[in-house]
Amino acid sequence: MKVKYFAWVRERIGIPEETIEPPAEVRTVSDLIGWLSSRGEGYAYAFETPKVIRAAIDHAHVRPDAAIMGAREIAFFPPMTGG
Amino acid sequence: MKVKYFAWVRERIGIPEETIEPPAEVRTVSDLIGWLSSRGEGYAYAFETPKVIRAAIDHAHVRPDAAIMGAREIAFFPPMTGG
Amino acid sequence: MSVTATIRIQEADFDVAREIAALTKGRTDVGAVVSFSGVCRGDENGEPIAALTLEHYPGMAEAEIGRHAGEAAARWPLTGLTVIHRVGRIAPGENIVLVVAASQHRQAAFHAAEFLMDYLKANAPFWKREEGRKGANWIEARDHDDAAAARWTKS
Amino acid sequence: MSVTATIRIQEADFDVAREIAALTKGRTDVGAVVSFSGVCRGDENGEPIAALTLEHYPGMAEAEIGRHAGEAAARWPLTGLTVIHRVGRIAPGENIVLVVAASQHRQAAFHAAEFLMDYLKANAPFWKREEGRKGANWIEARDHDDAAAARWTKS
Repeated sequence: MKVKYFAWVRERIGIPEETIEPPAEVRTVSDLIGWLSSRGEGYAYAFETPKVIRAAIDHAHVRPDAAIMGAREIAFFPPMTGG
Repeated sequence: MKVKYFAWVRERIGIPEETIEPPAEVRTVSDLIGWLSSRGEGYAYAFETPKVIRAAIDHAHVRPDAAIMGAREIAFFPPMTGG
Repeated sequence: MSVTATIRIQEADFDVAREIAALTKGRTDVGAVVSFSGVCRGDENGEPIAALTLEHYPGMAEAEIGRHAGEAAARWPLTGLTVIHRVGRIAPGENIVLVVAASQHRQAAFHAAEFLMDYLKANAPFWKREEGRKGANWIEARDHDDAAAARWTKS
Repeated sequence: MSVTATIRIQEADFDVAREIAALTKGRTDVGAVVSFSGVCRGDENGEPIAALTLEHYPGMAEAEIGRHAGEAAARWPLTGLTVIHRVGRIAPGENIVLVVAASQHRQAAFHAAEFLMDYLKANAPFWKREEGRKGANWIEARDHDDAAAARWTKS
């Protein structure tokens, strides 16, 4: 699946998007944050306070307990500040 | 004192304004409506339903029981429909 | 109240963009601008109309709008406020009234503009006459305009 | 929902007057038009800023605004609705966002515009970075924006 990062999550990880293949036991958005955090310093820094991280699956906001199975695109970003 | 009429109050009375000298016992806006109504058919028609008539003394909305003493200009008109 | 409201009653049309620009141009303290334009519709209670004619009470109209503008400026932190009300004959599709409220914050701008429109509808001395198929008729006031104005009263 | 919302995300500035005209020109069924312009202020939390840079999530931003526009059109009787959000570098005094809501009735236009702005602030995937004296910083979300959006939730 494709993962995208925005704003300071993108800056901390250092890349805007990548394709990942997490193991089968990574079932939810929250699991995925934990798994990504273990991939390196930038990831750990980006996800150091998981409760402020917002996530979207296929362009729709989701909660941390949302299942990721079947997702084509998952995005992580800080709280939004548009408008 | 000067009296002004607007919208259908003006049309029914037939003039936009006039100067009047009501007797001393005409103390309130309500009294004045009664006194004016007795001045002719047009006045009686304009004020036939006193509760829908709005009044202003010197450019400020007033209630029927407002005293008219000292007023320079009293206006009578229907409920407003601007905006 | 540090803001000076611009209030105009005129026969001529107005230009929304120019009025917005007048409250924002050359400034960097304005974060939100809300404009309300009231437009003449081609029907009234389902009946087609050819035009409206707006009558007003000169002197009182300016005073009444000025009082409400002052109250809006006292209740919300505004950086600018403009109210323009047209009078005379107005055809369907033409502008009738404009309120522009500017502020640092969006909610102040929204609330001030809505408050002013509610008060104008219920309290400003203007009267609309419609030219319809059956001749000219004065438009009747609607109770819900009084109710809309009353909801801003502090209890 | 009979109204089709116009939604644009663009680097270029917008013209409020042109967007209002697009919802009213040649029509006689529109009685009220509310526009909200969000403008870049020259300070953020009391500190001067040189500019903002707006990042967005292409695809999701359009989808999210479209969902909210559809909800507004379902909740209020609108005759037209336009949302434009700029991205890229924006200097103080420049426009950031525009919402225009048109309706037969003023309260529908006011409510729809305010609802959309509240939802955009809290839910649309845009992020602002400020260029200040101490370098570039991402602006933090404010809790009261979430609260403003939440008040529209039907209970």
